[in-house]
Amino acid sequence: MLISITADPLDPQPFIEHVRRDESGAVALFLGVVRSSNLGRRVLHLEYDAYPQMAEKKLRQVAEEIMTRWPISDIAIAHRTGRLGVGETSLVVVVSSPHRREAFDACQHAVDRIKEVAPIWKKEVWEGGEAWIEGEGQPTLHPE
Amino acid sequence: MLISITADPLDPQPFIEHVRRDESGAVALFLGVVRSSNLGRRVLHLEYDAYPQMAEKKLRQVAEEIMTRWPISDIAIAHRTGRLGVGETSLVVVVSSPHRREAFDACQHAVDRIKEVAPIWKKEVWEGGEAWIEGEGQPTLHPE
Amino acid sequence: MKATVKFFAAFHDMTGRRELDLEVREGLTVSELYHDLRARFPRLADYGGSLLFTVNAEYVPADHALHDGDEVAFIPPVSGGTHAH
Amino acid sequence: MKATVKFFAAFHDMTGRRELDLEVREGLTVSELYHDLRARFPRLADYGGSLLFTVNAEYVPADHALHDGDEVAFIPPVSGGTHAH
Repeated sequence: MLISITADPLDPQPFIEHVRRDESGAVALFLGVVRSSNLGRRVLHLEYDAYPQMAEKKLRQVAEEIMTRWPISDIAIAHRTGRLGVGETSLVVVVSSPHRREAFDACQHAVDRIKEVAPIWKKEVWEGGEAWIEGEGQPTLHPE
Repeated sequence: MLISITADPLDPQPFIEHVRRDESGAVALFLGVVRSSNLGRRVLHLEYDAYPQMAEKKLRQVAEEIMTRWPISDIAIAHRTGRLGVGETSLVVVVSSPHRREAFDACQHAVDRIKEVAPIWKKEVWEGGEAWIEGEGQPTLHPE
Repeated sequence: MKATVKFFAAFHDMTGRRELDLEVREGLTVSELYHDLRARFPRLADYGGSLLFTVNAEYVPADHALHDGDEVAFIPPVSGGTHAH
Repeated sequence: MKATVKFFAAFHDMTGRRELDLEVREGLTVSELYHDLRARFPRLADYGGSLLFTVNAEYVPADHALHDGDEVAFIPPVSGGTHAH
Protein backbone atom coordinates (compact mmCIF):
# COMPACT_ATOMS: atom_id res chain seq x y z
CA MET A 1 0.00 0.00 0.00
CA LEU A 2 1.34 3.39 -0.94
CA ILE A 3 -0.29 6.73 -0.10
CA SER A 4 1.19 10.00 -1.23
CA ILE A 5 0.28 13.70 -1.11
CA THR A 6 2.84 15.53 -3.17
CA ALA A 7 3.53 18.80 -4.96
CA ASP A 8 5.61 16.94 -7.57
CA PRO A 9 4.27 15.85 -10.97
CA LEU A 10 2.66 12.40 -10.83
CA ASP A 11 4.14 9.65 -12.99
CA PRO A 12 2.01 6.48 -12.84
CA GLN A 13 4.84 4.04 -13.62
CA PRO A 14 6.38 3.74 -10.11
CA PHE A 15 2.91 3.17 -8.65
CA ILE A 16 2.21 0.40 -11.16
CA GLU A 17 5.48 -1.26 -10.21
CA HIS A 18 4.74 -0.81 -6.52
CA VAL A 19 1.38 -2.62 -6.60
CA ARG A 20 2.21 -5.43 -9.03
CA ARG A 21 2.76 -8.86 -7.49
CA ASP A 22 3.62 -12.19 -9.10
CA GLU A 23 0.02 -13.27 -8.50
CA SER A 24 -1.37 -10.16 -10.25
CA GLY A 25 -3.01 -10.77 -13.61
CA ALA A 26 -4.66 -7.37 -13.79
CA VAL A 27 -3.74 -3.78 -13.00
CA ALA A 28 -6.46 -1.11 -13.18
CA LEU A 29 -5.35 2.48 -13.11
CA PHE A 30 -7.17 5.79 -12.96
CA LEU A 31 -5.74 9.22 -13.69
CA GLY A 32 -7.59 12.40 -12.82
CA VAL A 33 -6.48 15.05 -15.27
CA VAL A 34 -7.02 18.83 -15.40
CA ARG A 35 -9.30 19.68 -18.30
CA SER A 36 -9.53 22.87 -20.25
CA SER A 37 -13.15 23.70 -19.59
CA ASN A 38 -15.68 23.19 -16.84
CA LEU A 39 -19.26 24.46 -16.63
CA GLY A 40 -18.60 26.40 -19.82
CA ARG A 41 -15.60 28.28 -18.44
CA ARG A 42 -12.18 28.08 -20.07
CA VAL A 43 -9.91 26.89 -17.28
CA LEU A 44 -6.37 28.32 -17.23
CA HIS A 45 -5.12 26.20 -14.36
CA LEU A 46 -6.17 24.62 -11.08
CA GLU A 47 -4.77 24.96 -7.61
CA TYR A 48 -5.12 22.03 -5.25
CA ASP A 49 -4.76 22.64 -1.53
CA ALA A 50 -4.76 19.85 1.04
CA TYR A 51 -4.61 19.36 4.77
CA PRO A 52 -1.67 17.04 4.16
CA GLN A 53 -1.37 14.92 7.34
CA MET A 54 -5.13 14.46 7.48
CA ALA A 55 -5.51 13.82 3.75
CA GLU A 56 -2.84 11.13 3.95
CA LYS A 57 -4.66 9.53 6.89
CA LYS A 58 -8.02 9.62 5.08
CA LEU A 59 -6.54 8.20 1.85
CA ARG A 60 -4.98 5.42 3.91
CA GLN A 61 -8.39 4.68 5.44
CA VAL A 62 -9.91 4.50 1.95
CA ALA A 63 -7.14 2.14 0.82
CA GLU A 64 -7.67 -0.11 3.85
CA GLU A 65 -11.43 -0.12 3.29
CA ILE A 66 -10.87 -1.17 -0.35
CA MET A 67 -8.38 -3.89 0.62
CA THR A 68 -10.89 -5.29 3.12
CA ARG A 69 -13.79 -5.28 0.70
CA TRP A 70 -12.19 -6.68 -2.49
CA PRO A 71 -9.72 -9.56 -2.93
CA ILE A 72 -7.08 -7.34 -4.49
CA SER A 73 -3.31 -7.64 -4.18
CA ASP A 74 -2.44 -4.02 -3.49
CA ILE A 75 -3.48 -0.41 -4.01
CA ALA A 76 -1.62 2.88 -4.39
CA ILE A 77 -3.17 6.36 -4.16
CA ALA A 78 -1.34 9.60 -4.94
CA HIS A 79 -2.81 13.11 -4.95
CA ARG A 80 -0.99 16.14 -6.19
CA THR A 81 -1.20 19.62 -4.66
CA GLY A 82 -0.28 23.08 -5.88
CA ARG A 83 -0.73 24.61 -9.30
CA LEU A 84 -1.65 22.24 -12.17
CA GLY A 85 -1.98 23.17 -15.82
CA VAL A 86 -4.39 21.60 -18.32
CA GLY A 87 -3.39 17.99 -18.96
CA GLU A 88 -1.54 17.54 -15.68
CA THR A 89 -2.47 14.65 -13.40
CA SER A 90 -4.09 15.44 -10.03
CA LEU A 91 -4.88 11.90 -8.91
CA VAL A 92 -3.44 8.44 -9.50
CA VAL A 93 -5.21 5.31 -8.21
CA VAL A 94 -3.70 1.93 -9.10
CA VAL A 95 -5.07 -1.47 -8.07
CA SER A 96 -3.56 -4.88 -8.77
CA SER A 97 -5.40 -8.18 -8.39
CA PRO A 98 -5.34 -11.76 -9.64
CA HIS A 99 -8.51 -11.18 -11.69
CA ARG A 100 -9.64 -8.17 -13.65
CA ARG A 101 -13.19 -7.58 -12.44
CA GLU A 102 -12.19 -6.71 -8.89
CA ALA A 103 -9.32 -4.52 -10.07
CA PHE A 104 -11.78 -2.34 -11.99
CA ASP A 105 -14.43 -2.32 -9.23
CA ALA A 106 -11.95 -1.53 -6.45
CA CYS A 107 -10.24 1.21 -8.48
CA GLN A 108 -13.53 2.90 -9.36
CA HIS A 109 -14.82 2.71 -5.80
CA ALA A 110 -11.55 4.15 -4.46
CA VAL A 111 -11.86 7.17 -6.77
CA ASP A 112 -15.44 7.76 -5.58
CA ARG A 113 -14.45 7.53 -1.91
CA ILE A 114 -11.40 9.79 -2.28
CA LYS A 115 -13.59 12.62 -3.56
CA GLU A 116 -15.91 12.14 -0.58
CA VAL A 117 -13.52 11.99 2.35
CA ALA A 118 -10.15 13.58 1.58
CA PRO A 119 -9.67 17.15 2.89
CA ILE A 120 -8.45 18.41 -0.46
CA TRP A 121 -9.84 21.37 -2.40
CA LYS A 122 -9.41 22.71 -5.87
CA LYS A 123 -9.55 26.30 -7.06
CA GLU A 124 -10.40 26.90 -10.68
CA VAL A 125 -8.65 29.83 -12.26
CA TRP A 126 -10.18 31.11 -15.49
CA GLU A 127 -9.76 34.35 -17.40
CA GLY A 128 -11.01 37.16 -15.19
CA GLY A 129 -11.78 35.11 -12.13
CA GLU A 130 -11.20 32.21 -9.84
CA ALA A 131 -13.17 30.18 -7.31
CA TRP A 132 -12.66 27.39 -4.83
CA ILE A 133 -14.90 24.54 -5.91
CA GLU A 134 -16.89 23.52 -2.85
CA GLY A 135 -19.70 21.09 -2.63
CA GLU A 136 -18.84 18.15 -4.84
CA GLY A 137 -18.15 16.08 -1.78
CA GLN A 138 -18.88 16.41 1.88
CA PRO A 139 -17.03 14.20 4.32
CA THR A 140 -19.32 12.09 6.46
CA LEU A 141 -19.13 12.65 10.18
CA HIS A 142 -18.82 9.34 11.90
CA PRO A 143 -16.93 8.03 14.91
CA GLU A 144 -13.55 6.58 14.05
CA MET B 1 -7.32 5.92 -31.85
CA LEU B 2 -4.26 3.74 -31.71
CA ILE B 3 -4.17 -0.01 -32.26
CA SER B 4 -0.99 -2.01 -31.97
CA ILE B 5 0.09 -5.65 -32.12
CA THR B 6 3.73 -5.77 -31.18
CA ALA B 7 6.50 -8.08 -30.00
CA ASP B 8 8.09 -5.20 -28.06
CA PRO B 9 7.57 -4.63 -24.32
CA LEU B 10 4.51 -2.48 -23.62
CA ASP B 11 5.02 0.83 -21.82
CA PRO B 12 1.67 2.47 -20.99
CA GLN B 13 2.96 6.07 -20.95
CA PRO B 14 2.92 6.78 -24.71
CA PHE B 15 -0.63 5.40 -24.94
CA ILE B 16 -1.77 7.66 -22.07
CA GLU B 17 -0.27 10.64 -23.88
CA HIS B 18 -1.83 9.56 -27.16
CA VAL B 19 -5.42 9.44 -25.83
CA ARG B 20 -5.37 12.50 -23.56
CA ARG B 21 -7.15 15.58 -24.86
CA ASP B 22 -7.60 19.02 -23.33
CA GLU B 23 -11.23 18.12 -22.63
CA SER B 24 -10.23 14.89 -20.83
CA GLY B 25 -10.76 14.88 -17.08
CA ALA B 26 -10.33 11.15 -16.68
CA VAL B 27 -8.05 8.44 -18.03
CA ALA B 28 -8.82 4.80 -17.23
CA LEU B 29 -6.16 2.24 -17.98
CA PHE B 30 -6.00 -1.53 -17.82
CA LEU B 31 -2.91 -3.69 -17.92
CA GLY B 32 -3.09 -7.43 -18.44
CA VAL B 33 -0.07 -8.94 -16.72
CA VAL B 34 1.43 -12.44 -16.76
CA ARG B 35 0.95 -14.03 -13.36
CA SER B 36 3.00 -16.73 -11.72
CA SER B 37 0.29 -19.31 -11.25
CA ASN B 38 -2.88 -20.37 -12.99
CA LEU B 39 -5.19 -23.27 -12.11
CA GLY B 40 -2.66 -24.34 -9.49
CA ARG B 41 0.24 -24.58 -11.94
CA ARG B 42 3.41 -22.55 -11.48
CA VAL B 43 3.74 -20.63 -14.76
CA LEU B 44 7.29 -20.11 -16.08
CA HIS B 45 6.29 -17.92 -19.00
CA LEU B 46 3.60 -17.39 -21.61
CA GLU B 47 3.76 -17.29 -25.35
CA TYR B 48 1.25 -15.13 -27.21
CA ASP B 49 0.64 -15.83 -30.87
CA ALA B 50 -1.58 -13.65 -33.06
CA TYR B 51 -2.94 -13.49 -36.57
CA PRO B 52 -1.52 -9.98 -36.76
CA GLN B 53 -3.38 -8.28 -39.63
CA MET B 54 -6.67 -9.77 -38.51
CA ALA B 55 -6.08 -9.08 -34.81
CA GLU B 56 -5.36 -5.46 -35.65
CA LYS B 57 -8.55 -5.26 -37.66
CA LYS B 58 -10.62 -6.84 -34.86
CA LEU B 59 -9.10 -4.60 -32.21
CA ARG B 60 -9.90 -1.60 -34.38
CA GLN B 61 -13.51 -2.81 -34.67
CA VAL B 62 -13.69 -3.11 -30.86
CA ALA B 63 -12.29 0.42 -30.48
CA GLU B 64 -14.81 1.81 -32.96
CA GLU B 65 -17.67 -0.01 -31.21
CA ILE B 66 -16.56 1.50 -27.87
CA MET B 67 -16.22 5.01 -29.34
CA THR B 68 -19.75 4.71 -30.75
CA ARG B 69 -21.30 3.47 -27.53
CA TRP B 70 -19.68 5.78 -24.94
CA PRO B 71 -18.98 9.53 -25.07
CA ILE B 72 -15.26 9.09 -24.66
CA SER B 73 -12.48 11.19 -26.15
CA ASP B 74 -10.18 8.45 -27.41
CA ILE B 75 -9.04 4.87 -26.89
CA ALA B 76 -5.78 2.99 -27.43
CA ILE B 77 -5.35 -0.79 -27.46
CA ALA B 78 -2.01 -2.59 -27.62
CA HIS B 79 -1.44 -6.34 -27.45
CA ARG B 80 1.94 -7.94 -27.13
CA THR B 81 3.01 -11.18 -28.82
CA GLY B 82 5.88 -13.59 -28.27
CA ARG B 83 7.39 -14.84 -25.05
CA LEU B 84 6.40 -12.98 -21.85
CA GLY B 85 7.78 -13.63 -18.38
CA VAL B 86 5.87 -13.25 -15.11
CA GLY B 87 5.08 -9.59 -14.49
CA GLU B 88 5.27 -8.57 -18.15
CA THR B 89 2.35 -6.75 -19.74
CA SER B 90 0.35 -8.54 -22.44
CA LEU B 91 -2.43 -5.98 -22.94
CA VAL B 92 -2.80 -2.23 -22.53
CA VAL B 93 -6.20 -0.55 -22.89
CA VAL B 94 -6.42 3.20 -22.25
CA VAL B 95 -9.54 5.35 -22.47
CA SER B 96 -9.82 9.10 -21.97
CA SER B 97 -13.06 10.99 -21.45
CA PRO B 98 -14.41 14.22 -19.97
CA HIS B 99 -15.99 12.31 -17.06
CA ARG B 100 -14.76 9.35 -15.12
CA ARG B 101 -17.71 6.95 -15.16
CA GLU B 102 -17.63 6.36 -18.91
CA ALA B 103 -13.83 6.03 -18.93
CA PHE B 104 -14.10 3.09 -16.51
CA ASP B 105 -17.11 1.51 -18.25
CA ALA B 106 -15.63 1.80 -21.74
CA CYS B 107 -12.22 0.48 -20.64
CA GLN B 108 -13.73 -2.52 -18.89
CA HIS B 109 -16.01 -3.32 -21.81
CA ALA B 110 -13.11 -3.05 -24.26
CA VAL B 111 -11.09 -5.60 -22.26
CA ASP B 112 -14.06 -8.00 -22.27
CA ARG B 113 -14.57 -7.63 -26.03
CA ILE B 114 -10.88 -8.02 -26.88
CA LYS B 115 -10.82 -11.42 -25.21
CA GLU B 116 -13.86 -12.44 -27.23
CA VAL B 117 -12.97 -11.37 -30.74
CA ALA B 118 -9.23 -11.00 -31.23
CA PRO B 119 -7.48 -13.94 -32.98
CA ILE B 120 -4.78 -14.12 -30.32
CA TRP B 121 -3.79 -17.18 -28.30
CA LYS B 122 -1.65 -17.83 -25.29
CA LYS B 123 0.40 -20.87 -24.44
CA GLU B 124 1.20 -21.48 -20.80
CA VAL B 125 4.61 -23.00 -20.15
CA TRP B 126 5.07 -24.56 -16.74
CA GLU B 127 7.64 -26.96 -15.34
CA GLY B 128 7.32 -30.20 -17.26
CA GLY B 129 4.70 -29.11 -19.73
CA GLU B 130 2.96 -26.53 -21.83
CA ALA B 131 -0.46 -26.00 -23.38
CA TRP B 132 -2.26 -23.57 -25.63
CA ILE B 133 -5.14 -22.14 -23.63
CA GLU B 134 -8.22 -22.50 -25.77
CA GLY B 135 -11.77 -21.84 -24.84
CA GLU B 136 -11.82 -18.69 -22.78
CA GLY B 137 -13.25 -16.82 -25.68
CA GLN B 138 -14.93 -17.79 -28.91
CA PRO B 139 -15.33 -15.22 -31.64
CA THR B 140 -18.90 -14.72 -32.74
CA LEU B 141 -19.69 -15.41 -36.36
CA HIS B 142 -21.62 -12.55 -37.82
CA PRO B 143 -21.73 -10.79 -41.16
CA GLU B 144 -19.48 -7.76 -41.36
CA MET C 1 -4.96 27.16 27.20
CA LYS C 2 -3.56 27.11 23.69
CA ALA C 3 -4.90 25.95 20.33
CA THR C 4 -3.52 26.10 16.80
CA VAL C 5 -5.89 26.82 13.92
CA LYS C 6 -4.98 25.77 10.40
CA PHE C 7 -6.44 27.52 7.36
CA PHE C 8 -6.74 25.74 4.01
CA ALA C 9 -8.11 26.61 0.57
CA ALA C 10 -10.80 29.32 0.83
CA PHE C 11 -9.95 29.85 4.52
CA HIS C 12 -6.37 30.58 3.60
CA ASP C 13 -7.56 33.18 1.07
CA MET C 14 -10.05 34.71 3.55
CA THR C 15 -7.54 35.05 6.39
CA GLY C 16 -4.27 35.45 4.51
CA ARG C 17 -2.82 32.94 6.95
CA ARG C 18 -1.87 29.29 6.97
CA GLU C 19 -1.85 28.93 10.74
CA LEU C 20 -2.74 30.86 13.89
CA ASP C 21 -1.82 30.19 17.51
CA LEU C 22 -4.54 31.25 19.92
CA GLU C 23 -5.15 31.50 23.63
CA VAL C 24 -8.64 30.01 24.15
CA ARG C 25 -10.77 29.45 27.22
CA GLU C 26 -11.23 25.99 28.70
CA GLY C 27 -14.25 24.16 27.28
CA LEU C 28 -14.61 26.32 24.15
CA THR C 29 -16.31 24.34 21.38
CA VAL C 30 -15.05 24.29 17.78
CA SER C 31 -18.13 26.11 16.50
CA GLU C 32 -17.72 28.80 19.20
CA LEU C 33 -14.10 29.16 18.11
CA TYR C 34 -15.24 29.64 14.51
CA HIS C 35 -17.76 32.26 15.65
CA ASP C 36 -15.02 34.14 17.58
CA LEU C 37 -12.69 34.04 14.55
CA ARG C 38 -15.34 35.64 12.35
CA ALA C 39 -15.08 38.74 14.55
CA ARG C 40 -11.36 38.86 13.84
CA PHE C 41 -11.57 37.88 10.15
CA PRO C 42 -14.81 39.43 8.84
CA ARG C 43 -14.32 37.78 5.42
CA LEU C 44 -14.81 34.31 6.94
CA ALA C 45 -17.95 33.03 5.26
CA ASP C 46 -21.01 31.60 6.95
CA TYR C 47 -20.96 28.03 5.71
CA GLY C 48 -23.90 27.07 7.96
CA GLY C 49 -24.29 23.34 8.38
CA SER C 50 -21.99 22.50 5.47
CA LEU C 51 -18.86 23.48 7.41
CA LEU C 52 -17.08 20.60 9.13
CA PHE C 53 -14.56 20.79 11.94
CA THR C 54 -11.49 18.73 12.67
CA VAL C 55 -9.45 18.46 15.83
CA ASN C 56 -6.06 16.82 15.61
CA ALA C 57 -6.86 15.67 12.07
CA GLU C 58 -10.14 13.89 12.88
CA TYR C 59 -13.63 15.11 12.08
CA VAL C 60 -15.51 16.16 15.23
CA PRO C 61 -19.06 17.42 15.91
CA ALA C 62 -19.66 21.20 16.12
CA ASP C 63 -20.07 21.02 19.92
CA HIS C 64 -16.74 19.26 20.45
CA ALA C 65 -14.87 21.00 23.32
CA LEU C 66 -11.21 21.90 22.85
CA HIS C 67 -8.30 20.77 24.99
CA ASP C 68 -4.95 22.38 25.51
CA GLY C 69 -2.65 21.99 22.53
CA ASP C 70 -5.37 20.96 20.07
CA GLU C 71 -4.90 21.55 16.32
CA VAL C 72 -8.16 22.78 14.79
CA ALA C 73 -9.13 23.11 11.12
CA PHE C 74 -12.26 24.17 9.26
CA ILE C 75 -13.33 21.96 6.38
CA PRO C 76 -15.67 23.34 3.72
CA PRO C 77 -17.11 20.75 1.31
CA VAL C 78 -14.14 19.00 -0.25
CA SER C 79 -13.41 18.90 -3.99
CA GLY C 80 -10.22 16.88 -4.34
CA GLY C 81 -9.65 13.90 -6.59
CA THR C 82 -10.32 14.69 -10.18
CA HIS C 83 -11.45 17.55 -12.33
CA ALA C 84 -14.06 15.23 -13.91
CA HIS C 85 -17.27 15.00 -11.94
CA MET D 1 -6.59 -22.32 -58.28
CA LYS D 2 -4.33 -21.29 -55.41
CA ALA D 3 -4.91 -20.67 -51.70
CA THR D 4 -2.59 -19.81 -48.84
CA VAL D 5 -3.20 -21.38 -45.45
CA LYS D 6 -1.85 -19.69 -42.32
CA PHE D 7 -1.17 -21.65 -39.15
CA PHE D 8 -1.20 -19.98 -35.73
CA ALA D 9 -0.74 -21.11 -32.14
CA ALA D 10 -1.64 -24.81 -31.74
CA PHE D 11 -1.88 -25.16 -35.53
CA HIS D 12 1.66 -23.92 -35.91
CA ASP D 13 2.81 -26.52 -33.36
CA MET D 14 0.78 -29.30 -35.03
CA THR D 15 2.04 -28.60 -38.55
CA GLY D 16 5.47 -27.14 -37.88
CA ARG D 17 4.60 -24.47 -40.42
CA ARG D 18 3.53 -20.86 -40.42
CA GLU D 19 2.13 -20.87 -43.92
CA LEU D 20 1.38 -23.26 -46.77
CA ASP D 21 0.61 -22.53 -50.43
CA LEU D 22 -1.84 -25.02 -51.91
CA GLU D 23 -3.40 -25.86 -55.24
CA VAL D 24 -7.13 -26.35 -54.48
CA ARG D 25 -10.11 -27.21 -56.61
CA GLU D 26 -12.68 -24.58 -57.53
CA GLY D 27 -15.57 -24.40 -55.02
CA LEU D 28 -13.77 -26.20 -52.19
CA THR D 29 -15.23 -25.09 -48.84
CA VAL D 30 -13.07 -24.12 -45.87
CA SER D 31 -14.22 -27.13 -43.82
CA GLU D 32 -13.42 -29.46 -46.73
CA LEU D 33 -9.97 -27.86 -46.92
CA TYR D 34 -9.48 -28.52 -43.22
CA HIS D 35 -10.55 -32.14 -43.70
CA ASP D 36 -8.05 -32.55 -46.56
CA LEU D 37 -5.26 -31.04 -44.47
CA ARG D 38 -5.87 -33.55 -41.68
CA ALA D 39 -4.80 -36.29 -44.12
CA ARG D 40 -1.52 -34.45 -44.68
CA PHE D 41 -1.00 -33.38 -41.04
CA PRO D 42 -2.41 -36.21 -38.89
CA ARG D 43 -1.72 -34.26 -35.67
CA LEU D 44 -4.34 -31.67 -36.62
CA ALA D 45 -6.96 -31.98 -33.90
CA ASP D 46 -10.68 -32.44 -34.37
CA TYR D 47 -12.02 -29.21 -32.89
CA GLY D 48 -15.57 -30.06 -33.97
CA GLY D 49 -17.89 -27.08 -33.88
CA SER D 50 -15.53 -24.93 -31.84
CA LEU D 51 -13.18 -24.39 -34.78
CA LEU D 52 -13.73 -21.18 -36.73
CA PHE D 53 -12.54 -20.33 -40.21
CA THR D 54 -11.33 -17.09 -41.73
CA VAL D 55 -10.87 -16.12 -45.33
CA ASN D 56 -8.88 -12.98 -46.07
CA ALA D 57 -8.94 -12.08 -42.38
CA GLU D 58 -12.73 -12.27 -41.92
CA TYR D 59 -14.67 -14.99 -40.14
CA VAL D 60 -16.69 -17.13 -42.57
CA PRO D 61 -19.12 -20.07 -42.19
CA ALA D 62 -17.78 -23.64 -42.53
CA ASP D 63 -19.43 -24.02 -45.96
CA HIS D 64 -17.80 -20.90 -47.38
CA ALA D 65 -16.37 -21.70 -50.84
CA LEU D 66 -12.84 -20.60 -51.67
CA HIS D 67 -11.77 -18.37 -54.51
CA ASP D 68 -8.44 -18.10 -56.25
CA GLY D 69 -5.80 -16.35 -54.13
CA ASP D 70 -7.70 -16.62 -50.84
CA GLU D 71 -5.83 -16.54 -47.53
CA VAL D 72 -7.34 -19.10 -45.14
CA ALA D 73 -6.76 -19.54 -41.42
CA PHE D 74 -8.15 -21.85 -38.74
CA ILE D 75 -9.16 -20.22 -35.49
CA PRO D 76 -9.47 -22.34 -32.36
CA PRO D 77 -11.12 -20.61 -29.38
CA VAL D 78 -9.11 -17.48 -28.70
CA SER D 79 -7.37 -16.70 -25.43
CA GLY D 80 -5.70 -13.35 -25.93
CA GLY D 81 -5.99 -10.31 -23.74
CA THR D 82 -5.00 -10.99 -20.20
CA HIS D 83 -3.76 -13.82 -18.08
CA ALA D 84 -6.50 -13.00 -15.54
CA HIS D 85 -9.85 -14.54 -16.37
